Amino acid sequence: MVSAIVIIAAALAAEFMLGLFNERWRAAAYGVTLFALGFMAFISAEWVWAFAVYDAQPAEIFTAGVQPPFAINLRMGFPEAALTLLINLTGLFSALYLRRALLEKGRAAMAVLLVFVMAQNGIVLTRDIFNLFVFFELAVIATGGLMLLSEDERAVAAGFKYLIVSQVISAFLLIGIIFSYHATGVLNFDLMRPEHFAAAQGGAIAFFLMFIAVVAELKPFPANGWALDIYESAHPAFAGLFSVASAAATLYAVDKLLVLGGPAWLPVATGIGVVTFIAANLLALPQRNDRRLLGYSSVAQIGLILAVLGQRDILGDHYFFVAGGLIAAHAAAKAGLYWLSGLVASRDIIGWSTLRGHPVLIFAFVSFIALLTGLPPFPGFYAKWELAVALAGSGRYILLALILIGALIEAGYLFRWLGYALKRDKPSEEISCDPSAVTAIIAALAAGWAFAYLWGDLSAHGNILHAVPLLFALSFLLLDWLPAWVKNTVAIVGMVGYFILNYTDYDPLRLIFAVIILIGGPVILLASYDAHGRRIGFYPSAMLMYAGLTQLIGATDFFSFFVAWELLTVGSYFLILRGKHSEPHALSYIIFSLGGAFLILTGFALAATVSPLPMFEALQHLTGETAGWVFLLLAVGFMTKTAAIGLHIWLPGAHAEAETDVSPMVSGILLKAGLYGLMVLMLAMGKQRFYGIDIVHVMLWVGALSALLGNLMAIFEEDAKRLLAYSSIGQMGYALFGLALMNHLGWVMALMFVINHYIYKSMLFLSAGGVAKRTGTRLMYKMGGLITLMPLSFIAVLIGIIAVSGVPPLSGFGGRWIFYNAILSAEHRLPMVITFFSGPIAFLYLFRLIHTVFLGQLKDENRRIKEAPFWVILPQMLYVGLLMAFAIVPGLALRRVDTYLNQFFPEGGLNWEGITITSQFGYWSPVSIMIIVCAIFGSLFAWLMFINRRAQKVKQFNIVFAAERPYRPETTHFAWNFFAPYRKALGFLVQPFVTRFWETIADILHTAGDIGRRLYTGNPQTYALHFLAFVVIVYFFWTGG
Amino acid sequence: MQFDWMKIPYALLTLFIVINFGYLLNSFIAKIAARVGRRRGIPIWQTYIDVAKNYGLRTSITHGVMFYLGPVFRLSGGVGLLLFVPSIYGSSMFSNLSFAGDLILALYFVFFGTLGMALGAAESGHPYSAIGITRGLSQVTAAELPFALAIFSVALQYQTLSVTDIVAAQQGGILHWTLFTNPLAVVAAMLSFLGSMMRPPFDVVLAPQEIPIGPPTEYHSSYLALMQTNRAIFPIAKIVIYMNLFFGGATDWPTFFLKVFLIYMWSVFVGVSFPRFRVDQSIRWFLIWAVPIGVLSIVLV
Amino acid sequence: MAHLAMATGFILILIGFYGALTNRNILRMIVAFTVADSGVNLVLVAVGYMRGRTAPILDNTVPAAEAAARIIDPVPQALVLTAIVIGVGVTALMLAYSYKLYEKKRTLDITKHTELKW
Amino acid sequence: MRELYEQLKRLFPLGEYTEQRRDLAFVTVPKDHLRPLLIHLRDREGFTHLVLLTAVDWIEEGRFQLTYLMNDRAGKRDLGLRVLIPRDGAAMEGIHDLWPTAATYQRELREMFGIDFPGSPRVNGEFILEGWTGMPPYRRDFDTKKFSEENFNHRPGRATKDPAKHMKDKLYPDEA
Amino acid sequence: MKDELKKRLVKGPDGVEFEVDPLRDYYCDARPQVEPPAISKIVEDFFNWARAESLWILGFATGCGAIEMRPLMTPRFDAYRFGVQWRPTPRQSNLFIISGYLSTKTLKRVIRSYEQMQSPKYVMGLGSCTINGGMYWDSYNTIKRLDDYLPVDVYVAGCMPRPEALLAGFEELKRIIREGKGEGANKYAAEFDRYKANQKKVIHDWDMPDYNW
Repeated sequence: MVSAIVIIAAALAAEFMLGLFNERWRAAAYGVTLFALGFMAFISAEWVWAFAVYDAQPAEIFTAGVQPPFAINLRMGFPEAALTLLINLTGLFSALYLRRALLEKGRAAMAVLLVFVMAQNGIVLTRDIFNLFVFFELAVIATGGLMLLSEDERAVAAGFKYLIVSQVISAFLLIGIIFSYHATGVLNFDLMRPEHFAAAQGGAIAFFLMFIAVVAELKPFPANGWALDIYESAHPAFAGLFSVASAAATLYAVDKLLVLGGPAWLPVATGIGVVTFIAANLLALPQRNDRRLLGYSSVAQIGLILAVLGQRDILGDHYFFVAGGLIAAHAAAKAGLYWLSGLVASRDIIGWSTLRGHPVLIFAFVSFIALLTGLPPFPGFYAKWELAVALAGSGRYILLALILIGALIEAGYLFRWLGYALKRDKPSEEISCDPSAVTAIIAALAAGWAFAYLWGDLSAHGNILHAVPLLFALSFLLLDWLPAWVKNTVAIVGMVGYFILNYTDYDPLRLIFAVIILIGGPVILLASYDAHGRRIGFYPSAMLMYAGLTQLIGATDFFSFFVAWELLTVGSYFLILRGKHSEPHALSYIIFSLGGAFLILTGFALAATVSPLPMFEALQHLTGETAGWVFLLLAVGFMTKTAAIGLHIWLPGAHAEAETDVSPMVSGILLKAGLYGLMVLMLAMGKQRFYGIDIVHVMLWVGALSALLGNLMAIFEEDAKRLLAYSSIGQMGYALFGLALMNHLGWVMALMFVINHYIYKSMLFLSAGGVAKRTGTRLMYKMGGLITLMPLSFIAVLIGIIAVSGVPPLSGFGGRWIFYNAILSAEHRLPMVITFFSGPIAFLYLFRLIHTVFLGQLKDENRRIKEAPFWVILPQMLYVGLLMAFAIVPGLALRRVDTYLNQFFPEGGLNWEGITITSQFGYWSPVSIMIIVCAIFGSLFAWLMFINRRAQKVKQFNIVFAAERPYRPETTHFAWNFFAPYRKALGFLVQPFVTRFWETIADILHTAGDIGRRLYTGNPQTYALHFLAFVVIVYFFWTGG
Repeated sequence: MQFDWMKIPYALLTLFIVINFGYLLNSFIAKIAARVGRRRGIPIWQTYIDVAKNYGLRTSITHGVMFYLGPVFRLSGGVGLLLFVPSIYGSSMFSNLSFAGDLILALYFVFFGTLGMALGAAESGHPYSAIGITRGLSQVTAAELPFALAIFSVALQYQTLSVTDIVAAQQGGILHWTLFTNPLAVVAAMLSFLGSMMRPPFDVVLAPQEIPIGPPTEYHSSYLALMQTNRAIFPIAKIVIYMNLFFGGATDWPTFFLKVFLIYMWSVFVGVSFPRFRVDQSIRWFLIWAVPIGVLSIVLV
Repeated sequence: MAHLAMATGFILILIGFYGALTNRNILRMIVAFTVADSGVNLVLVAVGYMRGRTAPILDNTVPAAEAAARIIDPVPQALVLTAIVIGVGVTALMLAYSYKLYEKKRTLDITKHTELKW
Repeated sequence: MRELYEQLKRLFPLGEYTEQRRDLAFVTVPKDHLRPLLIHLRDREGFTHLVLLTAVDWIEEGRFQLTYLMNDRAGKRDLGLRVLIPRDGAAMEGIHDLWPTAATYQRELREMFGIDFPGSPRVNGEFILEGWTGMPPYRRDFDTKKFSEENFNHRPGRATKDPAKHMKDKLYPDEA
Repeated sequence: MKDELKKRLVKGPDGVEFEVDPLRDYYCDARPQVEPPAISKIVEDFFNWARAESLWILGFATGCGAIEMRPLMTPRFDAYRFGVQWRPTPRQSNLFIISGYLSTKTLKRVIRSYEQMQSPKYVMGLGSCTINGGMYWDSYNTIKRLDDYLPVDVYVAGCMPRPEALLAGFEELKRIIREGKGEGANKYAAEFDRYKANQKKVIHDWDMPDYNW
């Protein structure tokens, strides 16, 4: 094993060697640099290997052969090895990336780069405070030098600013060091003790000065203006290196200091970290320059890790796992993103859409964003989970809330950026594909995924990447070059196959969801055969969503449930994002979803700390106030997904703007995830009170209001798919209402809604999508009279609306019947009034859908359109058949569920004897109804047809029009603002209060960010003052608190 | 389960009785209205003649398949509604096809005809039809609400959804009627009743002067004849529900005829006394006056 | 004596910082920082001495085992030297930067070099 | 009204003045001065309302007389402005920009008299008549009887009587 | 012809241009057929009786006769007792009362409405204007003989006829119908070309299909 000091020695040797080189031997010099960095990385790697595999002991290296305090010593432990490896590898790939710049600037630049890497290594390795200072100063000087590599002219000023601020910082550091020495008598980390500082006069202040100076190197808010300028103007390779290496090293230095300072300093670190995290994310919101945005993000991430360092007291064994996970994610993502920014010509974040031409790079970009936001399977996710569990377990709720709020804001701007990159028009400039740069980026990408795998393996919860559905989904990334129909077949076969293999494992409740996901999903996928070409990106996203859903219903513990939740969220986000104009809607979707996910995370974390049991049992065993909190958090989280009123504003856009075959997926299937969550939650926990309020009662009201307002909004909608989307809000409100009734039939009704809603909403969305595809618009008043041209779509919609509106004999009626029976035994009566009202309103929007699209007057331009494509029609016809079948024999699905529910709600089941279904209050015979209605209908129809057998078929303008005649179909088709009287009477109910509320919040955040960032005036003197102010504020809080 | 095939002829018998009763009732009420205006009014057979005339027309036109289906849906709705509810309490002969479902079935089957009519009328492509439909649908959502509340209230009161059981509970004297045991629900339901009878003040749907009779503008000859038949059956079918729920049902045909007539007259009285509401006014009227009574009834029951 | 030196050091630091943060001229700022540097070094020297300990020579009188408690660590002295060296390095770098800045904008006014902000 | 006329006469070269009633008078106006006069009346004298715009065919003089009838609501008086324009190629400046309603009158005049109002909205479109291609029917040289006989089938047996004589014969047969 | 009725080029959503001819594409252009009576005489007699006893008048008024029709609804005349009632739409009406003079412009609307009524249908000409032009005998835009353009079953003379005369007219019409002579619609279909020629002679801008279904 090579001694760790060789790392530093190698760097020094290479530097001196470079000094000996002729100025013209640049290639050789570059070779030496690369070799040195590679060698340094190799040594670190060797150590990491030794620690990880052979369980080696940490090695102390005594310089000058003397024990401390008489000489400086270095240590190589596992964290040091990992960090130096990270630093050296980043250094190596940065050097690779910097090839052109280094060759241009010559050996001096290479030497400076080596100094920088060496200094960072030194910061990690050294156990001597003064030595730490020296390495810091070396890093400062090297940074100053490397800043000049940039092609950006402003980099000079940025470097100078850094020098000025670092002058002030180093003065603090030096004074702190010397006073610490004065207090403790030694300068060695291992020999100093927290007691020393406490005992000596001024010892605490000495430590404070030292600590604050080192922390300042972490760019805490607000003392970080200089760092942002550096990030913005430096060469991207160096910015990446600076963000990764110096952050990693300095964080470790802080970690070492915190051991010295003792537990009293942990809250200080946490406070600084969390404030920085939130503030930097907030300030990043209005940012449009990509590198500066990344700078803010770096600052935020480092703040988060600093906060984690401050939580080492509760993290225990997970400390390195969490902090390391965050550092690893940050490193791979930030290096990768900075390196990517070097390829993009535009400095505006919209310019990143140029990446779209390169599948690998765009995949890298997506991965990096996922790494940063802590999505599964990346290490940040594991870290987030452990951190949340630890924080919740020790009662640090406010901190957890703050971190999650910050993370949500971060996700906001990162996903906005992602949306721009994926959706905005590509700029004319092509990206520069420098092979060495691309190599570096691919290395970062590989590192990110390697970290993902590694952290999965280290995790106590098992590796996410080992889940079959996820692997199946990810495999589509590799298959993306295949034509769409092949992938579609693979997807269908895979899903159905998975179902066949696993369906026996599900209980009836889960089985219903499993059928909807794994059988219903492929049915919708049939429509995807209509797509031509390769449809890049569709299948990985769709399969990711289905994988998440599949894992969700298979999940038995909190962690895997949450993983599945996040996976389906991400998958559906990308799926929704595919729509033509869906970028803003996808963003609001992901933000609401992540917000909801964070609530769920908090709830799970709270619950998980109580008992290590499987999820269901753990939830069951919760008691007292915690139970109320958990229930509330989880309920709100799940209701975000079902788009309960108040949390619904993401849904209409997201569902309406999605592609034809995506809308049914996200509406018919994805929404069920929220319901499933609610069902599991309510089955496990029953009714919970939260400070005296019955949450389930509140949910009853929320469900009723969602049903009413969703439906009301739907009837005023001109856009067919938006109408259906609003209708989903209403339908989900109904289902929520059923669940919240908390009785047997309420649940049967909710489950019936789950099935029915899947069938008819998928059918209607496909139909509307097919029509929109043919007519080129989704505005219903622009259609009309399509019945003869698109008869099959019409039949689908007709059957759909009969089913939705609950008119016998179709299956919707069963839902209504069960609903009435359910409310008869419910406790609360007032919310029923609202649901009574919302039922007929559903009828209004459905009629509008069928009338304005298929009936009425056919427009000029639509005279020659054809029926929707076969593959879009096929699933619709399947659904028509299903609806009919389900109408005649609802028992097929419901009977088993009914029995299953007996164990939870023993009262009030249904009697399925014979052909009549009997409840406590009434009876219902679907077969008889169907036969009677068909008989009456059929005989009357035959009679009328017979009488009118010779009726003259007329055309659309052959109407009696007050002796005049219509001139244009547009002016004859009564469609726009169809329910004007309703608007007049009840339009006040659908004022967009909720939208305004969320918009105001977004506005406030943005404005706060925009005002806040004006703090950074660009003047180094201000920055230095910021630092001083920072010191004073922290000092004030430290002494005050 | 053994199906009693005799139910079919019995049901057809009920249908026959009710159709004739309906025709005569319509003429009779028109005659009453005429006498109030000091006219002689139409002959009592006029409705029969009109229907016969409409069947006797030699030509007809069609706008498409849904145009046929409109009246068929409409009449099926009327017939179905009639047959899903027992007409005469205690008579297995006139219990019709009520084995198929309970009150809720009847409540939702009302929409069957509405839906079909709306579809058929819309197929004609006539803007007046569409306007009439929006008015009708808008109004019916608000008008049905108090009725739904009343049904809920009554079901809660008797703890059953079976019409037969509800009637059974009201037997044994006039004071057992829901009218007296749960007056608020009855008031709410009777206000709602006004909205569903297409008489003033809630007849803006048809509005002959403004949107030539709204939805059926394009209907004629045998289509219209079917709808006239429905016009005879449907109000009665609807009234039968009211009668069974609130007014003790009927144990024989004379009582049936009398009660149906009296309940019908309620909407006639109101209709001749009040001018027409606009749709938004009637929606608000139902929400402000009828719904609170219904809410009160379900809270108090 | 040590206190006096320390006080002087702190005064120098304050003067230096004051100068660096109030002067707009880059060269003046650099000069101010060297003043502050001197102050820091002075403080280092003043604080680095610990009363009652001997010179850092390991011999029989001071066995290696007790050395840590008995001798004055020589490191602070070395530290000052190193700090001075580093200070010089940084100052040189700053001067080089100021040259570059001047070359670019033909001004040494620090407020004119604030394109990067927000 | 006469005061008004005197007052106006000082400002505009007005022609003949006819006082029909105390509150209704007509003034002849040269074609070119119509517009300023109308604006003056509308904005200064309170004649804010254009009651009608019509025409008379003075075929013997070869002129059309356009009558612009103005109403002063507050003053409860009407003033008619008469403009005489040549019959051949009859055209007049439109006043639809002063009163939008005038456009309708102008369409009517265009259709019935063939007086053109260049620039008036839809002035050349059909107004009341559909598919009329012949001479404008309100012109006095249009022979409506002849047109009727040529176009519409006549039912034989129609007799024309002098109404006065017929009624007299019928009611008072003795006085014959 | 209105611009809206002219042929036009339209671009479909798929970008393909095609021609739309409103008169062909938006209107049914079938000719009316002679509808034979029911095969059985008894049935036909029954229907004729029903038709006679259920006269539904199209609420379309031309000229001053409209005023004379209103009193029929009042208690004094009460036409309802004869099975007469007014319908707002031609589709449901059987009897078209031309209640006064017809300008050529109105004639066009009358023809359209008449053709939209379902057969058998009847026309009653009211007042001398419909008979021979009446006081508008020399007008440039009023037709003089209604039966040139529509098959008239009954004329009621007068200027205007009083409501009693109208009632008498109804009785006369009923008699005609009961006798099976109310075959105006079939006459119109049989002599369609003649009627159309007459109509087109006075309606110069014929911009609709020959038969308005």
